[in-house]
Amino acid sequence: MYERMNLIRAFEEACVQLYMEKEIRGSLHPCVGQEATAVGACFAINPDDYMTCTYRGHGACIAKGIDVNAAMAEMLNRKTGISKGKGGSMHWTDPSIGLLGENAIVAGGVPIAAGAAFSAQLDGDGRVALTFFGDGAINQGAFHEALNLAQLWNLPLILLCENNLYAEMTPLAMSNPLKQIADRAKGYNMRSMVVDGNDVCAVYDTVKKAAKFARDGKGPTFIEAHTYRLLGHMIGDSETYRTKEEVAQWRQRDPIKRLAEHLIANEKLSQADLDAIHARVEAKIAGAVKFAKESPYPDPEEVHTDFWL
Amino acid sequence: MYERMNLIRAFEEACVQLYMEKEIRGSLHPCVGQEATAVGACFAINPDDYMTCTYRGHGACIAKGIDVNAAMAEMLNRKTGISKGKGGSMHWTDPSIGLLGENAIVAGGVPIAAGAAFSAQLDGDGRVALTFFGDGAINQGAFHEALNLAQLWNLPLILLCENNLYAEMTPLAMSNPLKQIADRAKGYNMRSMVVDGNDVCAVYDTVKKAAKFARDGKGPTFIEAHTYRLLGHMIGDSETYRTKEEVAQWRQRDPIKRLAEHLIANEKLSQADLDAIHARVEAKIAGAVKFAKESPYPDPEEVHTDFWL
Amino acid sequence: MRELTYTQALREALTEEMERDPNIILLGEDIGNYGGVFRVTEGLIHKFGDKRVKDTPISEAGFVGLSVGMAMTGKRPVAELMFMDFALVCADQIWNQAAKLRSMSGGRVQMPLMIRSQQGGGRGNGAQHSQSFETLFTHLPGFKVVLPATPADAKGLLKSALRDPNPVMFIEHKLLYNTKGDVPEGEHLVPLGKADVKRAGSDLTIVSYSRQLLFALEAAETLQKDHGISAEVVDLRCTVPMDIDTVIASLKKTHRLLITHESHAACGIGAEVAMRVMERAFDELDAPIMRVAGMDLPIHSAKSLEEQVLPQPPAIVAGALKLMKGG
Amino acid sequence: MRELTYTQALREALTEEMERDPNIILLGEDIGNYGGVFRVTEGLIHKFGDKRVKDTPISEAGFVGLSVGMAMTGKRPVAELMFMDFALVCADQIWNQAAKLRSMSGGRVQMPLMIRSQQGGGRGNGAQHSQSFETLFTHLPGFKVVLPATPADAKGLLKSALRDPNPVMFIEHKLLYNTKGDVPEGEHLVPLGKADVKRAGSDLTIVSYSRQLLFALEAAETLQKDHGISAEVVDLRCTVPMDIDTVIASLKKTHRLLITHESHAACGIGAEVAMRVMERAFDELDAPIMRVAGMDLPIHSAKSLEEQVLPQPPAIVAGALKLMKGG
Ligand SMILES: Cc1ncc(C[n+]2csc(CCOP(=O)(O)OP(=O)(O)O)c2C)c(N)n1
Ligand SMILES: Cc1ncc(C[n+]2csc(CCOP(=O)(O)OP(=O)(O)O)c2C)c(N)n1
Ligand SMILES: [Mg+2]
Ligand SMILES: [Mg+2]
Repeated sequence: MYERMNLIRAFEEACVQLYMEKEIRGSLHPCVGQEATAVGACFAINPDDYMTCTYRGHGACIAKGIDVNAAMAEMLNRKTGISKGKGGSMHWTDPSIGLLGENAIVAGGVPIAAGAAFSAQLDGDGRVALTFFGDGAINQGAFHEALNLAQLWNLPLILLCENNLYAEMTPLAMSNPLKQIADRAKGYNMRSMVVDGNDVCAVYDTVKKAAKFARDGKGPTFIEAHTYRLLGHMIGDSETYRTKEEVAQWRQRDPIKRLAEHLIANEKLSQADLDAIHARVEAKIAGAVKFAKESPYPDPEEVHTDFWL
Repeated sequence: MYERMNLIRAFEEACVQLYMEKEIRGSLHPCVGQEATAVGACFAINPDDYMTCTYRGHGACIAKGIDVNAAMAEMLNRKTGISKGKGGSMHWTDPSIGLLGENAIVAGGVPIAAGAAFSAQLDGDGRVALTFFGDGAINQGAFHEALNLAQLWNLPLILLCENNLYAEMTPLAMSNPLKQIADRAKGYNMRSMVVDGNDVCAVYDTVKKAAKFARDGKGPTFIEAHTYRLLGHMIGDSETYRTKEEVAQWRQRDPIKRLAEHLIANEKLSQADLDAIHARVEAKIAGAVKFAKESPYPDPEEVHTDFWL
Repeated sequence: MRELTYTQALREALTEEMERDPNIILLGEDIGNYGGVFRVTEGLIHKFGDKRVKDTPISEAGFVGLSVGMAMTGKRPVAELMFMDFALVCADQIWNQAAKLRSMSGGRVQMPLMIRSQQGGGRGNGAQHSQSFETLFTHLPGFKVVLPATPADAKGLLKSALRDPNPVMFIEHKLLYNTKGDVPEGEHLVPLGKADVKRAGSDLTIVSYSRQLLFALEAAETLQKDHGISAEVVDLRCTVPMDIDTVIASLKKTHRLLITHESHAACGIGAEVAMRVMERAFDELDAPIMRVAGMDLPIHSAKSLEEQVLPQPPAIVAGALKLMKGG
Repeated sequence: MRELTYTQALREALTEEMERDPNIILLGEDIGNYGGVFRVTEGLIHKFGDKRVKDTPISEAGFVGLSVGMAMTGKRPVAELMFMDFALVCADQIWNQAAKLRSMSGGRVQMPLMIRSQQGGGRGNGAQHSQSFETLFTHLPGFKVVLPATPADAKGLLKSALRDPNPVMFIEHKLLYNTKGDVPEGEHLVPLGKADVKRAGSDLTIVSYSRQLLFALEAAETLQKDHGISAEVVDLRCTVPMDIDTVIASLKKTHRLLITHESHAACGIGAEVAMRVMERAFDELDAPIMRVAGMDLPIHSAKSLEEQVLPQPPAIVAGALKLMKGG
């Protein structure tokens, strides 16, 4: 898990770099600081379980096992990209790892994941569906309709809300009237749990429970994971809505830092072991960037493909 | 209140008759059996308070004080109709009594009422907005977004759910997973109340409380009123989804019958007094039908009016 | 061949295809136990069970969204919108999700999803229950758009659509359900994207589809009887893919073209057909292409007004006469 | 006159009109404290307070629905959709409610409501953040549709739109915000529904609007420089009301017409302009009307693909040359 979290961090930092170099078009929404939620959750379900996430879903996709070369190539809109350069940063999709897509519409992926959960229920194959969304997504109509249906039909669905305290630049208190987001589940008579989203083991255990609950035919679980994005909403965000102090405090709770300390303190790993991991990760990302940059852009004919069958 | 409830009943029964005679086009969704909710609620607020309701809102509109001649003329699509014959049964609208429209889209009127409540809050004129919707409407996205905003912005809004046990032909248990609909308010940290919707006095008291709460600047209230539509969802409904026994039981709880008994038992009214009321009501409806039938259809030129200003 | 109603023809197509393909799952409001307010799905829940015929809450964005997820995971969902007007409460799942996910994923996911609905006016239901949205589905790419006018086409097109690997918007008309016509038994497949000459003629070509096609045929009879004008009537049947070849083939005989549809005129199917014909067969036109379409106004409830907003057969006749004079 | 950016011009119009009309209330995501992700509303919350500049949750159907209720109760709400693509999550409140309530009520309610948004591609945002919806607003009646291409028009049209008693869809373009131009101070009003000849010419007429208008002007320069072809460029500015008179007046000089827009071709503005011109000025056409519009495909992220889907200046030049040869 530690390696995967570092892989995500390194991937996102490389993207920020490439964005500055104007190698990446469109908008970039880094998930730096939220790696524990992504990795803890995805490691707690099976490779063939379904998943949807958001434009901030690079972490979740990498945690679920996406090929980082193809992912990086997609960031650079190359022919070798996971979506052949057609989707870009916000639409990574790879059914071979159960990934039914990031989504650029807030809450857009929630009913879609519920549909995958419904397929799993119909097929009786014991799969579950996991959907990531933010604290701002709970105020969208599609979210509401999906939660009502998921509970009503007892779907094997895990609803993971990454509460990072802001929806773009809007603080929590200005987007909903709840004491805690998990309370929203009460309106659907749905089971909910709250977890420290920067503690990868806690996230893992919580999602494991929810997955078992779902596989046992007991239905959906709503999970609120407290986390924080250490960078702006997107590159270019002036971050006038939060203080440097607040960001600094959360840096203290950096999930990677915390896991590193834990591993050294309790798992008998040495700094050398960690450095070896860091080296592997750096090499992997360097390789991904190289692969992406050396890949060609899509051929002009590609404009018409992958649309009508 | 007794007279107004009878007026609604007589109006709807006249409409059923006219529908059979093919005098009414489109669909007809009678509110027979739900008169207590409409009258109890509308009598508990002021004439200048705002209101929205649904295609089943004839009762609410009549309770709020709509001119029954103009309403009946609208049913017959006459030029003298409340909407000049352009809207028909599902779109009665009359701002002069605060009526911002019935609505043919389930839950469509809920955010609209919230907007009127927001205007009232901005104007600081002490008005409240009342919105009627059904048990099926609570599963629509627009309902969700409106409730979140109403609680978040502390709007002077009364959300009145007429729980008549069915959404068209779909029983409650197949449309939401709640033990009681009022629980949905928990997902917004919103105050809720449950009331016997066939007891006009109980409805009146409950809505009065909610209105005071709103006027005192304490925000919205969600009210679940238990009632029942004694006729089908619309004319033509085969009612295969419910038993004759169930309907018969609810006939026993007919709100008009109950109020009549109450008035005779506790308010010293005689059957003669009630008959006098019935006679007035019959005359009024007969007059409305006559007025409507004698009114002309809209002139052809009217097709272009009331659109662009 | 036996006569069936449009409704029966649709039900037969659904039944046959559901027997053929176990992945077909129907979702919608009151489609199961009640059999659908327009009776199309009557009895299907008893034949196929409540796992394949799902009654849903009033959550169009929810169950259309579920359908998108189902389509990506091996199912062939058929989501019913009771009225086409309700597409507007689930428009994001329709056009931002279902219509785009396959392309945005570079072809990694499949989207064999169908939305079925009925549309149109003529019943005085008012502006929120009388609209026609084929133009929206034609302008925003991603769905094939099918609008059968006859019971035979209803069956044949629905069966084909239920085997099509693309998202399909299958559009019925509320005033066609009770129409009757001969319908072939069993394997009757009408290909998507092929227009059909429903009436042969030589003086002008009238292009239409869905219920308006019946008005076009009625107008053609009047033109023949009262004016000795021979109109060829082409049923477009699908607006995506749009079969312009058949329209141009007809135009080459008649050199005059009238397009009529119930939906609003502005940026409508008529304008698109005209544009494509102009691009490819400008010199075949002896007169400007004539459009007889719905007014750009909400659809009023009163009959006297609704019948002005939605063009009736006499309006088509008048347009045709003008067209014959013109040029 | 001083030079302003398109963004500054919009902000100036909002500021002046909010000072003039206390009923104007802005609602939208991050428009208040943050000043809007595109900076248009920057500083307005400090000038007018948080009662008139409301930051909303991510609930477009909610706050557009609230706007409908506000408009019926004496306010003039201006709801901002951060991206036009999000109109699809509030489509019911836009087209079933705001667009129809006045008509359905027989004129009993007023609907002085504005929706502001920005649209268009060119930034590689992908298919869910690059769409253009003026066609939807033109086909479904109820909104005036305004699409300024220059800073001066942005100010003048926005000021007029904020005084219009009808629902107005005010459409900005994400790639116009940083463009600069002279903008009159104070009371500068541009009427809605009047097209504007942005460049005089004699050989052909090019009709466009919004950012595509700049491409049309660029193409016109190339046509002049490299091919000695003199193109007149007409800025439609509004698609509702649509000023066909100005288009026909130009056509009468040039007898050749090309329409170009970024939005999808099928059932688009180009087809509608062509249809109306054909109805009224068929004989003025020396060649078939040419359309250079967005492909009927989702808008890909990769530049090499996006620039094919969305027509660039060279495509307009090529179309114009073909048009000059043809006919
Ligand atoms: C329906 C819709 N409305 C608005 C947006 C613009 N938008 C993109 S991200 C975002 C904030 C989402 O916040 P949250 O759900 O908390 O997720 P986070 O970005 O914090 O991970 C907004 C408003 C959108 N993409 N979709
Ligand atoms: C968005 C939308 N979906 C579906 C419908 C069709 N429809 C009309 S009434 C109705 C049932 C509503 O049930 P409920 O909210 O309980 O109100 P009731 O009719 O029982 O008063 C449905 C599904 C609609 N009008 N709008
Ligand atoms: Mg957030
Ligand atoms: Mg009900």
